[in-house]
Amino acid sequence: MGDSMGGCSTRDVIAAVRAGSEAVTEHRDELVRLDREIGDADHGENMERGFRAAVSQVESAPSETPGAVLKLVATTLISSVGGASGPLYGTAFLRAASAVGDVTELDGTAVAAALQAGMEGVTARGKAVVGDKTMIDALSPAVDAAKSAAGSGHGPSGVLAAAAEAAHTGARNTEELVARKGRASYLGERSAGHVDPGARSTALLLGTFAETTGVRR
Amino acid sequence: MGDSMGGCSTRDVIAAVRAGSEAVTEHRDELVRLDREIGDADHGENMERGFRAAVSQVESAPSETPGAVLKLVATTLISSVGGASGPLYGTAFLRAASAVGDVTELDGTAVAAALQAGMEGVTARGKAVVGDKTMIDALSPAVDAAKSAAGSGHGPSGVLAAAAEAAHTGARNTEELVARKGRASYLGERSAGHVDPGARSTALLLGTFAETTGVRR
Amino acid sequence: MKKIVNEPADVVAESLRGMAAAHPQLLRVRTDPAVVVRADAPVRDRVAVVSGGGSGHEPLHAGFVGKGMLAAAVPGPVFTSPTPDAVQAAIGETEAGAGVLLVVKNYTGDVLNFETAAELAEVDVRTVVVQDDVAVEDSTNTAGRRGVGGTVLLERIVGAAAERGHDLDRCHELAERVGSRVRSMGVALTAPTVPHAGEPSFDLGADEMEIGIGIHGEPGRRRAPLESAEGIVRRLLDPVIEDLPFDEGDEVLLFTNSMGATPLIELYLAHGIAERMLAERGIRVRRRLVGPYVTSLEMQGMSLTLLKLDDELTELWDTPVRTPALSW
Amino acid sequence: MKKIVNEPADVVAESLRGMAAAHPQLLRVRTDPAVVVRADAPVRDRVAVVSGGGSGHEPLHAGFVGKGMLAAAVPGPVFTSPTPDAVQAAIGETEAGAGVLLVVKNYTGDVLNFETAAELAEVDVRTVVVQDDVAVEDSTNTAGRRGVGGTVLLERIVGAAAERGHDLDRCHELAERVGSRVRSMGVALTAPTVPHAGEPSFDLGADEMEIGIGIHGEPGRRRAPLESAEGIVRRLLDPVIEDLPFDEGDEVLLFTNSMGATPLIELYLAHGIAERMLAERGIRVRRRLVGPYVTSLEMQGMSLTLLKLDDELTELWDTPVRTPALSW
Ligand SMILES: Nc1ncnc2c1ncn2[C@@H]1O[C@H](COP(=O)(O)OP(=O)(O)O)[C@@H](O)[C@H]1O
Ligand SMILES: Nc1ncnc2c1ncn2[C@@H]1O[C@H](COP(=O)(O)OP(=O)(O)O)[C@@H](O)[C@H]1O
Ligand SMILES: [Mg+2]
Ligand SMILES: [Mg+2]
Ligand SMILES: [Mg+2]
Ligand SMILES: [Mg+2]
Repeated sequence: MGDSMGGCSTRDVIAAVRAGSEAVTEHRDELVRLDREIGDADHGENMERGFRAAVSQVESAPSETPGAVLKLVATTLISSVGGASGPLYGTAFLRAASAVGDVTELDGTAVAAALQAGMEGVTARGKAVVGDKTMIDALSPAVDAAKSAAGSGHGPSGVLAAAAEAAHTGARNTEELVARKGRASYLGERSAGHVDPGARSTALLLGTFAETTGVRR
Repeated sequence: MGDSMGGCSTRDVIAAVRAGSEAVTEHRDELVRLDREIGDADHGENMERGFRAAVSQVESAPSETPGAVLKLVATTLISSVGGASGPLYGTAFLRAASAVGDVTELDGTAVAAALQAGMEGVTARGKAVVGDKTMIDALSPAVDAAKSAAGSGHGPSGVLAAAAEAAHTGARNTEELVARKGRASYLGERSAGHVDPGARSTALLLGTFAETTGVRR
Repeated sequence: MKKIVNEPADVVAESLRGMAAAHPQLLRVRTDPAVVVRADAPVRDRVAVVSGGGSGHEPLHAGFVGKGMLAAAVPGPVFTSPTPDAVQAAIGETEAGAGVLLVVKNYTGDVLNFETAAELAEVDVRTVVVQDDVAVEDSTNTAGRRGVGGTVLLERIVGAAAERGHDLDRCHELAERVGSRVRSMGVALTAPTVPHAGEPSFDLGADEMEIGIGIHGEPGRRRAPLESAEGIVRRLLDPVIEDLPFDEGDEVLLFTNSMGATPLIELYLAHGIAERMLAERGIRVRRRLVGPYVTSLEMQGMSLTLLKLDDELTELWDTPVRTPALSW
Repeated sequence: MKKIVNEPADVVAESLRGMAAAHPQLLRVRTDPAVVVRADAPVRDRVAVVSGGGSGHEPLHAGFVGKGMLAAAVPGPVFTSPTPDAVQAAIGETEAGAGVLLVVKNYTGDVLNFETAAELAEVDVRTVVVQDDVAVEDSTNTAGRRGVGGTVLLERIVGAAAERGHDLDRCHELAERVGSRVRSMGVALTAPTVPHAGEPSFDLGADEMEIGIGIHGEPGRRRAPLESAEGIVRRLLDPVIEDLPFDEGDEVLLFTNSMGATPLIELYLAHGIAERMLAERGIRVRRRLVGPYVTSLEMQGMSLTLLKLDDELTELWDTPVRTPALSW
């Protein structure tokens, strides 16, 4: 994946949201299937509904800054997803929006800070820690990787690429875990042997964001 | 099938009822299956329940005449079977009981008369005619055969053997018929291709009665 | 066979025991023969409305025993009509000087057994035979139309009339009137499994439905590919409307019934479609009933019933009722 | 997938339309966001008891909207919690000067979404979280016990208190009291099929049952060979009794619930067994509820719920209620 020092504009963020929506639509059945194994078979449906709504909001109301786009995505997810993932992803985007403020371009450090703030938002609401078999298991290593990529001077696409790779590994590693949060926790030991749907969607989104950002540069 | 001119005693009638009960128990699943195809899957269950009850009644209350046994069977069937077959078989036995009066032994003519009276009872209640795909399609040829066997001097076991054979043929021939009475009639043309459960149970009972009477002589 | 049962032969008796335990204020259960009777029966000088039939259609009939509806119900074995002595016992428990009205669904077994009981009864007994199922098109070459969903509406309205003190003549006339104005049709998405049979009553492909079914796991008149809710509702509603026929301007009660395993979320959805289709034809829905009231064990499917109302029927429908399954 | 539906995505909206058509006297339905509201809401100076959650559990919750129970219900998509703005809309439609009590089943999604709504509300809002499912044994390493059957009992009793004019403090205290005294456990014989998923939520062998299931098609804690009704009831009742624990001499409400496709004939049978087992332990059943009230689409199975009564709870239970699904 190539890297570039170019900042991430409002238009880039919108493109990323659009690509994220296409990705969850494309992977809808996979996410439903994962959630069917250890949950209630709706995660793909929830994510598709939420991101479709987000895209339509973002496209109809012109936002001036990356932060404004992220905030609109946040409130749309909150008011259209429901379930556990709605408030959690919603809070993540909300905190990310606050973290970036009203700058008009995001650099690598800003992207890493946004991810970190997003993760803190999920933790604040959901109280999950690493190892609980949730989206945190993708998000937490992603934040670490993003911070270190930003620290070594990478721009947004490099930061996101690092984050995405870490998130993918983190998601894959949820397979062996016993869930301690969310619906899957009711299964006890039987939750092991399946990838967590929320961790998978986190990795999927980050991968898509990284690709879009990389491609557009 | 051998014949004998010996009369049919009270004890013989009781033995026949007992054998009839064993036969419907043994063929319970077959009768359920036939009724499952074109009815409501209970004919075997109904017949088993009714004849078990009849045997227990007949064995506990000593009857003095064949007619008294037949009457007890009739009332027990009426009060323990329900469905269409309960009142129909019940009426058949009731009319047969009246037909034989209080003689202590039945000869061939008496058996044929009992069968005829029984069939008239079924017709009176159920209004079915030959070809409607009901027990009448077994009973009616059985009565004809019984009368002619009695006419040519056969005793009870010969009369019953002739009746049974005709009933078997009659039952088998119901397969091609379209039902016009009972539950199977709701199926219209789709009722063709299946043997009528009530015709089958009639043939089964007559066959068993013939065998018991033949064997005991 | 996936069922919560002990011995298949004991299902009805054990179920009635649970029912007695569940509703001590509303009813009592007599066993051997099995009869479910209003807690306060016999009710002096009131016509006793008595119904019954094979079990497996719950809440029909025992769930409708109580104030404003049935005086007693006679539950037979699963899908098998009760015997005359059970019907006689119900008559004996409820007759209170004003006679008995027997509500019988038109099946050979039910008709024969109730007929025998009526003949043997020494009190004033009238019978109404419900035959509302338009799926049976040809009544000459069949046992005649089956009694299905319309039975509940008839039991409620005649039960209300009896509660009010109307005499046997009047109750019987009302029963005939409801019978002449009510029509139904049903569809199955899956087959029921009779406990003593242990396997489904018919085999239906994953994408098939059975149209014009009765309530006993008898196969319907024809099989068709599964359709959308719109298609299914239209296939039920059109023949019902055209049969009576129901005309523009008519006021009706619309009863959307689950055959058992079709859940409320689907049933309300279907009900909404039926309301819309009736509105499009100018038929005015004035009362409704939506729920699993005339079922066929765990069969998936539904039926639609239309009753053409008049002022008296509407007014009787609205009077208080207090039974396990219907209460207002 | 055998369902009476049109587009899977429209199931909830279309079902609510049918519900509105079916019960014009009892409730009205607001769409976008979807909220089901008592016909006479807001009711002045009465605490508004509001509940909600994913759809697919009908009649829970919308079927309990009406006099003596819920002021409003907020139905989410199938098996998915509604969003905060829908909850806010319900609060807005029903708050009438005495505050709002939110009844939330303990699932991460429900808790988070209702919590957000409560934070944003500008009126007096309290929340009770129902967590009565004893199948979740370990609350530290899980999302905590789920809210299941007990929810209905709580909604009824708190709804009765609100109807009577008790203030928010008192209603909240009662809700907590019911919550602390109610326990449930469920079993599945088949899996439900979520419309948008199109296939059963779990695979269960022909002779298997899933014990300790929730109401969302989540698999249970363990799988076991199918047993007789005696065995099934004992497996549900024993852990429920031992958890609180319920003791000899306790007076209880026994709620025998169908998960959807288990028919009444089986449910009453199971209920009778539970009553007998409780009697054997000297636990006195004073009130009962038997029926499909907290369902999981077309899942076969059942749950048992026990509530330890006291005089006040019993008395509130008995007060009049008038909703689509509960009425007396
Ligand atoms: N407490 C929590 N903290 C972080 N993530 C969670 C938590 N609970 C659930 N999740 C995530 O949410 C995902 C499920 O989302 P979804 O299926 O849309 O909602 P629901 O569980 O309400 O059906 C899980 O796979 C998990 O990653
Ligand atoms: N009107 C009738 N006349 C003669 N026999 C009839 C009539 N109706 C039904 N039967 C017989 O009854 C049989 C079905 O009996 P059964 O299954 O026990 O009762 P049900 O139909 O009430 O379930 C049919 O196979 C048929 O032979
Ligand atoms: Mg989920
Ligand atoms: Mg039959
Ligand atoms: Mg039958
Ligand atoms: Mg969900």
